[in-house]
Amino acid sequence: MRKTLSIIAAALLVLALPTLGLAEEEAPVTDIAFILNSFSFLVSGALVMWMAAGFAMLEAGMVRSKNVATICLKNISLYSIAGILYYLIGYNLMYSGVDGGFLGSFGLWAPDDAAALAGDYSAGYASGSDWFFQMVFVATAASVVSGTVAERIKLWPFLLFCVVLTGIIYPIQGAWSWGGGWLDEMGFSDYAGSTIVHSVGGWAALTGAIILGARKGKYGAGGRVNPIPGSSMPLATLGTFVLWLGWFGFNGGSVLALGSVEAVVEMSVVYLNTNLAAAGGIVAAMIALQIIYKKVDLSMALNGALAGLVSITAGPATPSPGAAVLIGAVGGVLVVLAVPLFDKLRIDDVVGALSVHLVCGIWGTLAVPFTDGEASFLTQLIGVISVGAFVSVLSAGVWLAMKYTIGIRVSPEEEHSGSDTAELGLEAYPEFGQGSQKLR
Amino acid sequence: MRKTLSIIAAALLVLALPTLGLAEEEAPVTDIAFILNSFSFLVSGALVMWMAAGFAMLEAGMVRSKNVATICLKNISLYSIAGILYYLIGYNLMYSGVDGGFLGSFGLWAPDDAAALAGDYSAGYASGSDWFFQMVFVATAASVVSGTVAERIKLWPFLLFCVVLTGIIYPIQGAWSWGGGWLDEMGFSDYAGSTIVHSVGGWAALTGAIILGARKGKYGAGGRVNPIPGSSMPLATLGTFVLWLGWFGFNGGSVLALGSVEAVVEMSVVYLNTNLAAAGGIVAAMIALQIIYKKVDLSMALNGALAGLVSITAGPATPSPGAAVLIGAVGGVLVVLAVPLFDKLRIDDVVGALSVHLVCGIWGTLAVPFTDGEASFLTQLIGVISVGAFVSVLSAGVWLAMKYTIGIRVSPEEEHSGSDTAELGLEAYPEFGQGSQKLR
Amino acid sequence: MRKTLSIIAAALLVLALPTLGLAEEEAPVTDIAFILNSFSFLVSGALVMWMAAGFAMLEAGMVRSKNVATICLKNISLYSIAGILYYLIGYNLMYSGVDGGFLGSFGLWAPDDAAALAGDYSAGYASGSDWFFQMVFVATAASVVSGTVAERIKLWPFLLFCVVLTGIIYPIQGAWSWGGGWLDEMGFSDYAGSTIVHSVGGWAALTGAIILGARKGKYGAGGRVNPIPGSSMPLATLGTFVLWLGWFGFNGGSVLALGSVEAVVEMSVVYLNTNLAAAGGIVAAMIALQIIYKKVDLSMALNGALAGLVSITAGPATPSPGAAVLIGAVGGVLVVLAVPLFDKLRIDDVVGALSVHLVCGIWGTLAVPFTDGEASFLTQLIGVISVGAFVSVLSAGVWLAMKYTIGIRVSPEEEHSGSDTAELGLEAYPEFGQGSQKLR
Amino acid sequence: MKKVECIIKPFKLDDVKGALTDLGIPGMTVSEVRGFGRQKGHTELYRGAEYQIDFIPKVRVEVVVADERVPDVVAAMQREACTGRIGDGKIFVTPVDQSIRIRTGEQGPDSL
Amino acid sequence: MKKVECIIKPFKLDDVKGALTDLGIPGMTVSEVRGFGRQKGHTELYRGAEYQIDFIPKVRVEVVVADERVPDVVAAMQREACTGRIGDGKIFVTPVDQSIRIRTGEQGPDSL
Amino acid sequence: MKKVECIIKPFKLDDVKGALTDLGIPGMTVSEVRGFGRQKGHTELYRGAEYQIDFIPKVRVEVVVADERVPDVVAAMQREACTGRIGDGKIFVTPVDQSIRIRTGEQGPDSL
Ligand SMILES: Nc1ncnc2c1ncn2[C@@H]1O[C@H](COP(=O)(O)OP(=O)(O)O)[C@@H](O)[C@H]1O
Ligand SMILES: Nc1ncnc2c1ncn2[C@@H]1O[C@H](COP(=O)(O)OP(=O)(O)O)[C@@H](O)[C@H]1O
Ligand SMILES: Nc1ncnc2c1ncn2[C@@H]1O[C@H](COP(=O)(O)OP(=O)(O)O)[C@@H](O)[C@H]1O
Repeated sequence: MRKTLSIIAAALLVLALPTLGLAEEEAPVTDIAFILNSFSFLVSGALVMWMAAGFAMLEAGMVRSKNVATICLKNISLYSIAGILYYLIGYNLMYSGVDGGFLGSFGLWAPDDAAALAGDYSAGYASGSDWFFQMVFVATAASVVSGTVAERIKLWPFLLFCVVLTGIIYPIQGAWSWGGGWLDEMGFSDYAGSTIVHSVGGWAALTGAIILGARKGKYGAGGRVNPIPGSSMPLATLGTFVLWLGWFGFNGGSVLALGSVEAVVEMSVVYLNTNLAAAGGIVAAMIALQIIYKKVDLSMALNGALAGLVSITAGPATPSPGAAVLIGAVGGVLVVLAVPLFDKLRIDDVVGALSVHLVCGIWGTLAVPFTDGEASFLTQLIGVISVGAFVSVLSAGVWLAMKYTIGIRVSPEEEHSGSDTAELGLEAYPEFGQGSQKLR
Repeated sequence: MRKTLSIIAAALLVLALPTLGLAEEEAPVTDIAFILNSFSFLVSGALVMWMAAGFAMLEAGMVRSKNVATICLKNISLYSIAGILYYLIGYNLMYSGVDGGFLGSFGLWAPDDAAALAGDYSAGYASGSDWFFQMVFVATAASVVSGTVAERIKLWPFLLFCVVLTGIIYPIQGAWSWGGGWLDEMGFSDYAGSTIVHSVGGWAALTGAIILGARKGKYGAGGRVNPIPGSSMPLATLGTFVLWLGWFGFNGGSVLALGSVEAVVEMSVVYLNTNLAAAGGIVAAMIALQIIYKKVDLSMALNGALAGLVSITAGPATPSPGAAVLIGAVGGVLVVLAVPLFDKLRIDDVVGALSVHLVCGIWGTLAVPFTDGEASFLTQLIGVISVGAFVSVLSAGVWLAMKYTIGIRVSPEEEHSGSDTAELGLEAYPEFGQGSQKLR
Repeated sequence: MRKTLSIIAAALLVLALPTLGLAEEEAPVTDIAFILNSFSFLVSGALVMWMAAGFAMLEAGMVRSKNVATICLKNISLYSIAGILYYLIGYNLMYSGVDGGFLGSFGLWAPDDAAALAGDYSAGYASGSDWFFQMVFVATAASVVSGTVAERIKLWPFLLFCVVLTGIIYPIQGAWSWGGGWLDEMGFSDYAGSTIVHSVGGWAALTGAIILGARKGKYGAGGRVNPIPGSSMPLATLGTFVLWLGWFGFNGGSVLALGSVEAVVEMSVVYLNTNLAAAGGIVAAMIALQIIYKKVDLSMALNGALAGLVSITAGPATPSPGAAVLIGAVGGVLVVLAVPLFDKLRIDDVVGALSVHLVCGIWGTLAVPFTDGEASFLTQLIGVISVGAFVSVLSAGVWLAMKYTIGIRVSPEEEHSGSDTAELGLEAYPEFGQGSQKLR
Repeated sequence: MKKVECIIKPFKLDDVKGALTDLGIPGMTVSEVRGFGRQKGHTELYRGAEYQIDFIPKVRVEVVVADERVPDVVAAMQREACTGRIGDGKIFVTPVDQSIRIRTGEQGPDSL
Repeated sequence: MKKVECIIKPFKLDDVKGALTDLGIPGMTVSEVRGFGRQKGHTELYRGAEYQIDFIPKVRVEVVVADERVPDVVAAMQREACTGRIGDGKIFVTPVDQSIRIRTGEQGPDSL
Repeated sequence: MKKVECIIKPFKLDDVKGALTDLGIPGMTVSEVRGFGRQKGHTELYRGAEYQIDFIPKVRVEVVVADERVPDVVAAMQREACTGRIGDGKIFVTPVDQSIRIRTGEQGPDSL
């Protein structure tokens, strides 16, 4: 359980100071630990916030130029919406009074540090720093969705879905595990959210992609798959690098403490394992691509790096460096196999988010018991399935409700001319390609 | 007053440790506080430095492709110039011996940490860390100018203006408040610089835009406004994300301390309010755009996020989360209204910097008393007006002096063919659009 | 010697706490120092990792659009390979049991923090944090190579070279100085790696460029140099900004400690000198360009900033701010002169990496004695030459071995059509320029 | 010989290309153009100002063929490019005096 | 029918378009081209080497019109595109045998 | 007058331009086109699916010249653009009724 964990960490810190005698009574040490724990949340949270930019660039590079401005707007606005919703209902729904149950309470969140300011540092960190760190995770789940359903979904219905996802769906399933609910009590282990964040985004995206249908022209008669290349590979690469950097905050910050030697040792291991898993993911993907296709498709190799990152996220603290490389490498290969598979199923996933976040999210969660003796394969499976079922059913409900009321898909004409002129009234690259300003 | 504030914070830290008895005599805590305060300046300063990249990308995305390389060069060189000038004269002019007056002293700055190295940590932080953090703020003010006057100003005169702005104009008005001058004594409150940084850039930009005139073709007969779309919306989006991230350092570092529980609690509040104000800014701007134009112009929505950030900057520590959303949201709507207004006045602002930094800088400063009981509306107004008058008069003087000597505007032919080939001798995108390498 | 240095720093911390009496026995302070030292490695390491993205963007902007995807893939995969190889052999080869000699031992690296977890913090930092910080430096050296040999080298042979460079060549020469080998014993001084990282990359790149030959069409009859402009100046600018930001981690983290007032004072000086040297580099380069060419070539000005950064890297802690500006400025001018010189020698360096990393790496190393009384010019020269000779000979051996077996250069036809379609099977910008999707 | 050239909606390119290859036309040249005509462009919005884009992206397909093939080619182009909606485009037939294949120097219809 | 085609400076496009629509010409086709002629290109600088850009961006405007309209169209183009400076461009008139509107199948001048 | 137009491989542009200027041809117009012909495009790969790129980048060079210069121009184009490999391209000669220099109003061959 997320919150408890850091309190334990703070307690460990105290225990780790034998020369101080009655450690529990010593203010100064806990004082520093409180500062360091909070600062770790802020710095890590800022890195995770940066992942929103990574998703934006990755997706902007993987859609066609006529939809680039729209995907940029979706990404920056979904991050904003996630923050507001998590303040309005999400945080308390996830963390306030779950007590082994299924959800917390409703109500606005507000920072409360009276105890700490009065000299009682037992909370372990500033409440605002914790909120900030938790909030950026919500946005990540929503970012996953935007990539999959790009190039054909209407702007406002998409944002409405994000409201429900970040305000209701994510917090409730989060309450089960990180909030101290029933899954946590069962011993489900998901360090930084392979299931709780990435698969959640994946399931929501999967139902969306199915209900929305494929982009026009993506699938031809007789099982033909027509590739629709993305408009800018350097932007996609930049996005991947941004995500990789942000992931140090995502996994490293999930130590939930910095105020003890134990915490910083663990954080160091998490950083290096995160890095090695990503490295394993991209190298394995490249080798697989070379063998299968005789060419090394960059767009898929980038997915390989992200696959490694998602795969290690459920348990970055326990593997040895070598095991981290392997866990990531399996993820990298899975992505190379999963992308054409989804195409065979005619599920149109513009950026490969299903293969990366859903498939590898599941793999990463199930791989935890290999290196963590306390995790059980069965419990992990129960976690994966219950979260998957819950998110899929609710998401499908929301998508369908919108489909038959306000509509979720742009008209065929708008799809052909691109969402940018249709919904935003501008072009991403007016002077290039088909841009209207070329002749000025 | 900026410097004093952190000394107070260091003092607070000491007071906050009751169990230690004669707190003022305890070296170890102050030792750690010194380290943490300095480290906060360095990390926050690095984030603010990153904002220079954000301005570069935002502006590169908002100008036409024929001026993209020039705007990149301006942004990276103005950041460099700001650093050198702040070392040569700016820092001491702003902080050394202001004593309630109008300016400090002239002279090179040099780091001096002899006291701290000798065991006296009362300075609160390493002098170099403070200089670094203050320096990056200067550059921000200059970045604001470059966006407004883009696409028509000559390179070297622009850089000359930056020399005066960062070496003289900014430091003098900064001395009034953060340097402990007369405005500070009156109780003027501007936490991280809505007025002191953003409006200062805004006033300098406004006078520049007026004296320089609009880009050719921007305004037609009969009040017609001809839009000149920017060349790359994903770059503009990236720039906005970079600025958003950097703003955590901008506002969060302005706590000016990390070495106490009070400081880290305040920093947590500042981070989350900064984030929520930006979120409020973009969401409000999007809704306003949808209502007014029936389409959600991305370039303006991005301005909305920045508007929220500028608006909260004057007082990010006092609002509740909900108030932060509202303060940002008002900024977001202001921008949507201000951009066409400036166009009606035929003041040609290429990236919307006046609406974002000047208008919302004023709004943010005046909004402080709503959530901060110690601030007075009248004092805030006096600060806004006096800084505005000072900066406008000096800036106009510099612009006019250059206009009638070396000239500030490129020739009409150069403006038509673009500054990139005229002043830099290269093209930003030689293989795309009108690029000369397309036929190779 | 790198590792020792930080142990000294930790010791200094203890000495700096006179009021605590028997400082060496006090657990709490060392505890905090251990945490802070490790955290500095992690945060700084993350910033250096980010430099990999900077190289990727810089190089993507400086190659032609037909090779952009390939250069992106090379950059992200070489970073990954560097991490895996440094784990497999590099780290121990560089740091384990060098003892004044020429190389360490072979064997997998594994984190080991048993002592610290048992309460003995004398290691000074978590082993994983140190590994992480060292690892990102290896990748930097390899990134230098990719830029020089771009647009004509085959993908897999290039990556094979990176394996040898990051697994063998870099660690062995690194052992000589940072690993505590013979160069360190002589008193060779290279704070963050002007020679050990940047020149190493430079020598490897130089031999590669010579053995590989120039790009087709780069040099004409009669000494004619045909410029081959890069495809995107804003990407090159972004890359430069990213590198600049990352360099704070590169140099600042090389203090190797944060747990003492001395360390944070030094780190502050390093940050500001790093910034001022970069500023000096770009401003000097711009002035030189204006004088020589009457135009300010952005691509070269960007190199000027990087030149300043490389120049200060060998000794960022000792210069005064003014000296830092000058050291950087000399670097900036050197680059402006060196780029056409390499062209005259018909050594085709696509991004100017030789001028930046090799020339300024040498300059920076030799400049250390100007501000650091403990460094000797002769020893610095011996270091530069011995490292240069070692790396050049080994690199040339590897390049030649590959050239006469698997081949290192793409076929002329592939070079004409671009590596992207030839080796990756995709285009970086399918909808722009010559992109195949323009007519869709 | 004649050059038959059509200005069509971009998404019709594949169909026209397919029909021409079905006719056995071995080569053609395609270029991007902007059209102005009865079909009106769209309105764009940027920074609070709306404006009209007059020029619409079109594709030009050019084939040089022997005189006797002209009717077939024209018919195929018209059939494939037609959506019945405004802006479908035009077909123009113009005379060609001579044609040479660069590689071989062949002339006339043989060179096509 | 004739095709009247002009190669002009890009910033003259709006004027030429305006004059043609004023003449009642309902459609035209525009494309980006590069011109080489008396007007010389500019010098660029990259990484210490200067080089000459020979080709200058131009715009080509093509209108197919009935024979009797040719003089008006040519006159309008020349008037509007002329700046009196080198590089103003050319107007070429070429024969068109046939013209078809794809949407309706109309032929000849009616199809324009 | 005639228009001589060639569709060539892009990297031959410099040679053709050089040969034409050597012939004293003072101007020409160049544009990017896509060719479809005997030369087959390449295969691309994206996200696990391979596909064929049919259209190959080509450059079109157009010169309008007096009738008597046509053979020289055609010969120069063919000589310079020829690599002997498939896809070298075509030269087409078409009639031009009239030519006007916009700047001066000169007509006919003088205007070229
Ligand atoms: N007179 C003309 N000369 C050259 N091109 C023309 C002419 N008229 C139309 N076109 C081209 O044909 C395209 C379609 O014409 P338009 O009037 O929009 O619709 P329609 O083909 O249905 O009549 C235009 O976009 C333009 O490119
Ligand atoms: N013989 C020609 N054939 C085709 N296009 C030509 C010819 N001569 C000139 N042009 C085109 O006309 C443009 C203008 O010609 P130029 O010689 O520069 O100036 P001017 O029009 O004043 O004589 C050129 O850039 C080129 O596109
Ligand atoms: N009938 C045609 N009409 C117009 N353009 C053609 C025709 N045939 C070929 N082309 C152009 O000439 C180019 C070269 O033709 P291709 O058949 O590939 O080789 P070759 O020139 O060696 O016969 C094509 O890419 C196309 O642009």
